[in-house]
Amino acid sequence: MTVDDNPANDRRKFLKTVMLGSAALTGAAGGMFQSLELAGGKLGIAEAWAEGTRFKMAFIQWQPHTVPAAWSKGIEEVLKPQQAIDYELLDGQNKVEVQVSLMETLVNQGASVIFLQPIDSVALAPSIAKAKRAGVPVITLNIDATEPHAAHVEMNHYYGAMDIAKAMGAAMGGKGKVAILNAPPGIIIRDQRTNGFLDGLKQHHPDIRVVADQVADWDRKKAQDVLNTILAANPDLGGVYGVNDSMALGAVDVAKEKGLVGKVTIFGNDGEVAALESIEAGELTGTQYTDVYQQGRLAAAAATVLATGGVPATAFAQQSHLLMPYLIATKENVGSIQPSQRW
Amino acid sequence: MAQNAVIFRPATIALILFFVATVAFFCVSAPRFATAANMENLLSGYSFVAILAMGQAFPILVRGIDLSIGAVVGFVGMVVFDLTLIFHVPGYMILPLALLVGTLAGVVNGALIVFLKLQPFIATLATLAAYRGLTYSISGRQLRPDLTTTAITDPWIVGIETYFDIGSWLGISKLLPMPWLPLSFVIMLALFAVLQTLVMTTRFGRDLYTVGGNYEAARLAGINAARVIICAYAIAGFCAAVTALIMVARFTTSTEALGTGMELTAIAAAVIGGMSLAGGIGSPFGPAVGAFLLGAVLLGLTLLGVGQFVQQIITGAILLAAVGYDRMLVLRRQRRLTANPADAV
Amino acid sequence: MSLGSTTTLTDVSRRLAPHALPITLLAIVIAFAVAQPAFLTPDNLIGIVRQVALIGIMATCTTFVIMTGGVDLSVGPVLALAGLVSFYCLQADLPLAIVVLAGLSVGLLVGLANGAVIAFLQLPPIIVTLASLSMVRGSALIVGGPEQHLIRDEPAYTFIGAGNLFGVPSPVYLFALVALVMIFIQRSTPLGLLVTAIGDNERAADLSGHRTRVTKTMVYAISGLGAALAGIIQSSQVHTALATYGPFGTELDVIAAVVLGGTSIMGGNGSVARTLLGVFFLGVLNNGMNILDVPIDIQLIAKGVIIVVALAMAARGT
Amino acid sequence: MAGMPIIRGVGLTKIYGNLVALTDANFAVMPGEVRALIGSNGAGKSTLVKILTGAVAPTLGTVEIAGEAAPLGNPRETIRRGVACIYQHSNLAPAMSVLDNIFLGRQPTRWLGLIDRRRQRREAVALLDRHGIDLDLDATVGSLPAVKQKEVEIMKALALDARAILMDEPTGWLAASEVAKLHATIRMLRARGVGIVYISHVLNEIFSVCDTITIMRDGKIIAESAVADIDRPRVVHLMVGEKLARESAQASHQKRHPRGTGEARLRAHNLTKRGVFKDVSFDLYAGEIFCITGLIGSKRTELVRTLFGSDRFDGGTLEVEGQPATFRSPVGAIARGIGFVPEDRHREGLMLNMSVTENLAMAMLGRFRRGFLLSRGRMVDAGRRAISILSIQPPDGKRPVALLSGGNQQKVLVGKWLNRAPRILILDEPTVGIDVGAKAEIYAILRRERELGAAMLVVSSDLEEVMTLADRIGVMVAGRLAAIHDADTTQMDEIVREIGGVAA
Repeated sequence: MTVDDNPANDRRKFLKTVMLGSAALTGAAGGMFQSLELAGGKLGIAEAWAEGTRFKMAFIQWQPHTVPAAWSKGIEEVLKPQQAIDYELLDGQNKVEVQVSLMETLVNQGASVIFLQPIDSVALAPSIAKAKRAGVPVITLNIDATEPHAAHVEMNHYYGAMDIAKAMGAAMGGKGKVAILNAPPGIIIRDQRTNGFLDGLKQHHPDIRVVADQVADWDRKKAQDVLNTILAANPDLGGVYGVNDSMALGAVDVAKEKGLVGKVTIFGNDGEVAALESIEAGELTGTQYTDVYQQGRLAAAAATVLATGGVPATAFAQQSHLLMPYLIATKENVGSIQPSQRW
Repeated sequence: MAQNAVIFRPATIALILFFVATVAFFCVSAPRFATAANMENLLSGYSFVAILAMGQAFPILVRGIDLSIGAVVGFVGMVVFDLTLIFHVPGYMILPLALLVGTLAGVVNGALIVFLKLQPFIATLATLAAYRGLTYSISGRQLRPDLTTTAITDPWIVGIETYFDIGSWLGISKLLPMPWLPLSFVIMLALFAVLQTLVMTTRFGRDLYTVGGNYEAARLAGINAARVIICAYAIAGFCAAVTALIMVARFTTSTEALGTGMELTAIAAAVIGGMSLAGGIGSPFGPAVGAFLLGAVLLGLTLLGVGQFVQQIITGAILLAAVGYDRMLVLRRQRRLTANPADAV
Repeated sequence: MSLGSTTTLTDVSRRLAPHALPITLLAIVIAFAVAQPAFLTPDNLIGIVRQVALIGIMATCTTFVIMTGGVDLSVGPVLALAGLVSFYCLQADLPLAIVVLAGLSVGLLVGLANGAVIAFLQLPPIIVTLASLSMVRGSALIVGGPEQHLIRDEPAYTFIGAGNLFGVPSPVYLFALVALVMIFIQRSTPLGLLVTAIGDNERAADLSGHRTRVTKTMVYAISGLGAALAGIIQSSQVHTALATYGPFGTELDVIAAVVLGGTSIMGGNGSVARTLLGVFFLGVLNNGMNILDVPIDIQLIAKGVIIVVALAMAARGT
Repeated sequence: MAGMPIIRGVGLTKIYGNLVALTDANFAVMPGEVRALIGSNGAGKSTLVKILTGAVAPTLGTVEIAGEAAPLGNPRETIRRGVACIYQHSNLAPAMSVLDNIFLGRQPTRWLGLIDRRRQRREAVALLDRHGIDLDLDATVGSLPAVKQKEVEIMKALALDARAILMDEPTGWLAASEVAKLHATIRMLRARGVGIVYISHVLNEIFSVCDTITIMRDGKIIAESAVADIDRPRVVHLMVGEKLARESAQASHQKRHPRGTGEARLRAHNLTKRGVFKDVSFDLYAGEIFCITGLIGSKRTELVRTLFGSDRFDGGTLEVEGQPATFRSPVGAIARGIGFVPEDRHREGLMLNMSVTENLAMAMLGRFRRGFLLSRGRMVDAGRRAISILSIQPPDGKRPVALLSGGNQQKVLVGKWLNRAPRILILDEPTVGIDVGAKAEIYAILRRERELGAAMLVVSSDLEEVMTLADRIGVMVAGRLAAIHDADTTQMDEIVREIGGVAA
């Protein structure tokens, strides 16, 4: 666990996370009857189910991708057994306007809770505010919104990338050339991870030079091509940072082809199952892993609490941060990740 | 009047009927479709699409196409972003500037097509890349990461995203809840009025149809076809700029990816609205309706709980139906025509 | 005499025009080679071919479509769907041949559908293929869902895209093969001649007693096949099948390559061989700018400008 | 008629590629003069007109309007200076109303460029009344029949109240009564001092309405005269030139074979296409050349298209070699041994950017098929043979057809079918826009085919051609086959009268 590296306030956040998270979990795990007392005027889910009232919850993802898919699975795990809840996954098509429109639709449908993976922190803020006015709590995933809302469940990108930089530098012996396989601008994750990585290098390994920062469109194939080219110019490349695992795995493909496995340090981001396997196989050096299922479960648990009306959405002036513990997974510690935690 | 010849073509009437039918269908079948909130959602969520589509109508009218308008939206959006957050330029100055930038982008497209004799498809395909690149290069988000979490607050910009409670003004809302009218919709209506007038009742409008319908005739009638074409693309650019402003106001920020892929939506709306890619047929009216039709369908299907992947399939089907119907009308007319194929239209 | 001088001038530009692209390409290559010697290393040159293989296959296969005055926007999703279908066939432990055929058949079917609607109902190609763009993408997402499907230990299938023979990656061979086949079809089959004829003057081809509609349908089928093949190669190259592969913009890259090659988007004369030139033009451009670590924004702007310049030069000839 | 010419071309020369369309033409029209401009197809009339209206710029030479030099190749300026033109081909915007088309590009406007609809309508109505033409101003032009469209064209020109109006076969689409109306209009304009150039094939019209006449041949102006002191035979003679005159003379006492071998290859009985042509009946025999003539727009083209299956007919019966036939597409017709040479060789005939060899092979690719492959070798051989037989110049199979002269292009177009040795060959205006020499060659080719026993159906509006070529002559008037004559027992002026619809 690299949480200790985070500034103090983050540690506090983290503790808070664990508490609220587990509380929610116990709540979710059938202990719903307590929430009835809290419920005040509103219905508890169990009672609602008895009366045949149904709660609607939906998750607006960024675009079809492994991470949101895993979240959705985690969310469903918690929501499905509570038979009074209808849950659906909606696709933001990587377009802000689509996400906003979906938000409004959900509010209009009187959803009890909206899970949201915002493409941009600011762009979605107005519609989150709208939702709040309509009394619909919003739980954001991974990307926070500038408008305070019910809860934010995140695997921090900025500090994660910093830690990756630190680990990568260590693996490279503090010096050498690094290439970044980047995503095209336009989504905030990209900026957070890039900046985190660069700041991390500055802070921990000032001697390491970034010789190439090229766009590979989140895409494994593009990553292969781009890295091929970069290697032609920098045959002595020491490390590669793929802003997501797909691109990192693309780098791995190239390294295997050119027999550079072990010679080049390759880090990814996200920690999807393919990446973990690659790490175990000793190809990918490491990635920022978090249990995305768990992240989904946490969000869902919090959601169920909110849905029962224990806390009115409008009351969330001071929003809660559920900070996911993350792990810079490398060959050493990757074994500690249970199969059930792999997504 | 003469414009009837153009605006009330059977295709247009069919479009209106189809639109009404669709809305009616969802009002009945889709829960919460016929609510004030949903209508508000439709109006505010698709007015800017409609504006973009109306702009696209002009290049199509002169037998062209503009693939770059999505990128123009992104570029203008980023210009606004920089001017407000970095240079703190007052909004009342930004608005005209933004419109100017968009229009110029359009002019460049037109110039490439007219003077370098490039196919519109390719010319705008190239500028699509170039404008997106420009957007990246001027992106304040890359220069000043802190700004990515700073909302635009300039009243002149954000003010575009306001709503009018028409209902209570008219006192109707006591009887039934009325949707609040988004300013963007009002802008759309105003722009529609202007463009439709331009097309129907000005010399320039007539010239558009002449150039699109019979380029040689236009030339021989002494029409400056080059200027007409450039103007057409300029209008497309202008509309893209308006779209950008509305979106920025709606999101209180802009991203480098703003407007990506919207050109295809606009083209789809235009074609559904009865614009013929052969040029010289249709008017801004069609694309506007087409846009809201698309919007109504998407919202309706979402409310029906139809998966979004299925929605993509349905959208495609509607597109096919639209062109198919237009084709049918053409054939029918050709059969009616007693002229020889040489000048059948 | 003024007459004489002007004609000679136009003659010069005319004579140069057809070579505008090769000349620009050469200039770019030299520029990159000077700026970064590593550019010319055989390793990188093979790299370039490998990089353009997918776009190249799609471009050569869609050249006929554009020569007949059409366009195919649906290649991206077809690429994705073909990959997925092959993946599921692998899951079902079907023999490799079947797997590949199944993948290709996806492209064939979509292509035939596009072609039939365009040729027989005479609907505008842009819109028809735009429609199928969104329909096929929708289907792909329904079939494959959002998750990526890992293709594990399928050595034979993996070889298609990730294999390597005598130091040359297998996609390069496939690309070369497809290119040769297409050039052959164009040069020495009736179909090739017919495609040119239709593009040049469809009405005349009709009046000469050719089943132009059937031909056009076939042409779109070929384009679909190309996209499907690309999809199979990609899925094998990246060991995953994903419904969102071949994202928005793929089709535009493909078209850009063909048109850069000198095929008019209005149809008529064009050639697969020249399409290859266009493919490599874009490939070299991307590769060179990557190798020089040019930031993405400049890359896009340069791309746009250079395309315009090259085409403008070529346009002066016609 | 004294004073300076209203419009005047000096030393005009126009070269397209390597085809000289017009050589050193000097041409002038006085105010109040109606000048006929005649010459067989391809003599350069249209080119001259296009230069005068600024539609194209001459390669050499100058144009003066009312004494002052006019900008070349600039239609806007030319119109502004009061020169209007009625072109042969439609120059209307199909999706727009008649009203807008009449004022195409110059609608009267108020502030902000808003069109002054009231004024526009007023003027249009006045115009229509003045010329007694009845048009629905709000109809969409695209939905009008061609005749009406032509009227719109005329109104469009008249609306300019120009000082000079050039009319390129203005009566092409019009029925006799409408022709008379137009002539009245012309006389009225002349009285107002407007200078008019009148292009027509129909000598009647020329002698009835024109004051002076300019005769062109092979891109040159070869004679000018007052209509009063010239007679028809002379005109015809000048028009067609010595060579062809001699030929037609020979032709006139050459042996003709009406109904050829007597074997009917094609029988049309009451063919009808609603609104196009009606009750057309004729037989076509092996070894004869049957010419169908008539005004442009008398639906000859539409008729032969249906015979070839590229259009459908919806009434009557068609028999090919005794078997009933209803062709859905040219494919079927060709399979039954029919060949078709369309009128517009550029839009419908040739693949201009493809080589001569390829074009010659187009109609019978099947013959060069080897399994899936195309045997270029055999194609080239066949091409070489055809090129020498047809004496195509230059004899270069690789040359793009676009670079050939009109005559040689036409030879390619015809040759494409001859290679198949078709049982029935339909030719629509086989010599339109080609020079006299080439015409003679084409005639020779057709005659040879006739001797070989092909049945030929030739559509032509060039009477000289008809008289030269035909064994039998059919006259079409407004979609009906008005009369069929044996060529050797018919006189030209008889045909002329029937064409004009004057015949009873």
